[in-house]
Amino acid sequence: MSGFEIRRKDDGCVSTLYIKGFLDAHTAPQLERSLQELVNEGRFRIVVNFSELSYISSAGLGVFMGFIETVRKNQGDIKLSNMPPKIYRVFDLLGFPLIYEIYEDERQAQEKFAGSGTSSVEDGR
Amino acid sequence: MSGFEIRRKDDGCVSTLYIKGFLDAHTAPQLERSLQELVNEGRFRIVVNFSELSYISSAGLGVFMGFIETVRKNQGDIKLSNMPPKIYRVFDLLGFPLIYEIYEDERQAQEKFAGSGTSSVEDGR
Amino acid sequence: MEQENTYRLRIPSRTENLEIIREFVSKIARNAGFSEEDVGKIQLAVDEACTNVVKHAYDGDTQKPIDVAVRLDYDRLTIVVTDEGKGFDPKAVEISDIAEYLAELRVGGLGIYLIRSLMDEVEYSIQPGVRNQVRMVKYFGGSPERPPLSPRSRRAQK
Amino acid sequence: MEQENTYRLRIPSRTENLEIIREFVSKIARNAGFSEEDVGKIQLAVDEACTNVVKHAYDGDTQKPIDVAVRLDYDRLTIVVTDEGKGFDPKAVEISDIAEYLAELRVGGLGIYLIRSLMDEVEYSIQPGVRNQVRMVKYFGGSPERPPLSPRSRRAQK
Ligand SMILES: Nc1ncnc2c1ncn2[C@@H]1O[C@H](COP(=O)(O)OP(=O)(O)O)[C@@H](O)[C@H]1O
Ligand SMILES: Nc1ncnc2c1ncn2[C@@H]1O[C@H](COP(=O)(O)OP(=O)(O)O)[C@@H](O)[C@H]1O
Repeated sequence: MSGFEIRRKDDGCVSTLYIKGFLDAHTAPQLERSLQELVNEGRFRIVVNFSELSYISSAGLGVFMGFIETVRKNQGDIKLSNMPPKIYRVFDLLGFPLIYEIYEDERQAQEKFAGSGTSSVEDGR
Repeated sequence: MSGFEIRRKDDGCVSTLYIKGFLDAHTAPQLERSLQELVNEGRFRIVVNFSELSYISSAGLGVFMGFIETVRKNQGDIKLSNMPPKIYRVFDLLGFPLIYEIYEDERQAQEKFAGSGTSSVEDGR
Repeated sequence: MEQENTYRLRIPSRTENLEIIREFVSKIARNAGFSEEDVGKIQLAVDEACTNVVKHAYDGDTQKPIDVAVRLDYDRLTIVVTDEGKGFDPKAVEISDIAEYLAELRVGGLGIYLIRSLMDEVEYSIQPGVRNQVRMVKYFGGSPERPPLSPRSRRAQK
Repeated sequence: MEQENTYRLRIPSRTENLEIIREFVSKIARNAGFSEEDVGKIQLAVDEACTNVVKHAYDGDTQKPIDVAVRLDYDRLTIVVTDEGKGFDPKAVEISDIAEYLAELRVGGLGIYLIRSLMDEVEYSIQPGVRNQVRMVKYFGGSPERPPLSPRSRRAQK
């Protein structure tokens, strides 16, 4: 299987998910679990780095829709970054740029949180 | 398409074919053309380097069978080298090691020709 | 669809098979000469249609079939996805305004909208329990009658 | 073959479609848990059977179908390749001694021998013009009754 993988990195109060491979109805539950974990731990400042994602279908897009309300209610956000053009086109087709902040680089997304947050990012990069 | 590619390198009287990708009934005619060219040019000392070959079916094996008589009648040979284990297993299953000399490295195959030949290999490596 | 230039796949309705379907369709579309961008659109549209079969047609019965037929004509690629499940009313699930729809942060309901956005022609034919079909067409070189619009411009047109 | 756990592919008999068939079969075998080595054997056996359909069944008519059905059971994978072409006599084309055969430097004739070497069970059923089938079985974890032999030892056994 071409498969799907998620790595997570916590930097102070910001968590970044690195998603890789094929995100479809078969693999979407993996992303759901990762986001659920973050929410359970009270980590609502989430960046998702798409640089290694090869494919996304609406089942994958739906996962973000499923968490955005909860996350925002808790003064957090899901910010997206490093989207390959192919992936961006799908987001754009559905008007997702109206709902989600999409950044070229994960650093920009992470810094947005640092700027707006009450607690500061600990990692000094 | 995953495709199939052939590169050719002439070193004195020895020609080496580098075959890459998927060699099946669809792509075998390409290999046939390359071998036919060599035969037409009177170049009968042939090494085939398999290092980048991902797949071979009997249609590919058949191409070598199709030229071996002509080539040997003309004091030449088709020697094979650098076979990935997966490819070697197919050759072995059919008993091809009884018919063809198979070398670990193309240099060994090329040198065999140099040793037995009337004209020497010009490239001084 | 007759046999001529038709490719058929019939497999159990499971999400793990979506990848097989995507590769099947992509390979045919690529060999037929579609650009990588169009291949991507076609495979996504077919994935969406088949995901819907898995999720909605059979109430989770993974033994039931998804049928994918791909036909190549000189000017177009036609894909028909068929299930024998419970069916639905395509009109009832249409999204008229995607921006409004998204603003409500609703989950799901995007698949059929995506299919319509990605393909040149989309047509449903529903016979519950017998044969529910979505027929999707992609023209070589794009459809002249339907230039691509972004969600924003589509919205502005109303 | 019934539908349960059965995967079907029906495509025009052209060499350019062999790749689609290989990927279809490989993916199913891999998902079912076969080792990469077994996946390789299965895809090669199926390629050989389908190559024969393209080359021999229809006298070059590329509109005619190749049918590939893959069925998963708890202990085995079964693949049936079907054509509706002219048929042949499998007994007449059997190679009894591969080393002798090769020594004659004959071209071709290796496909059916390969299929038999790669799979645990192989069975032909021929009805010319109606339905010619090769049925191939691979067991999970190898077939106990038929240990693998190299061509040399197979010869020595005689
Ligand atoms: N093949 C199908 N069988 C039964 N119902 C379907 C089928 N395809 C779509 N539907 C119905 O149409 C609705 C909208 O589908 P879609 O736009 O893909 O969004 P989602 O699947 O996320 O709900 C589904 O919720 C379902 O009720
Ligand atoms: N599906 C088929 N339809 C008709 N004839 C076939 C078929 N498969 C095999 N044959 C016959 O069996 C012979 C041996 O096949 P094979 O061992 O694959 O070698 P090759 O295809 O190189 O001749 C073929 O030459 C052909 O006459």
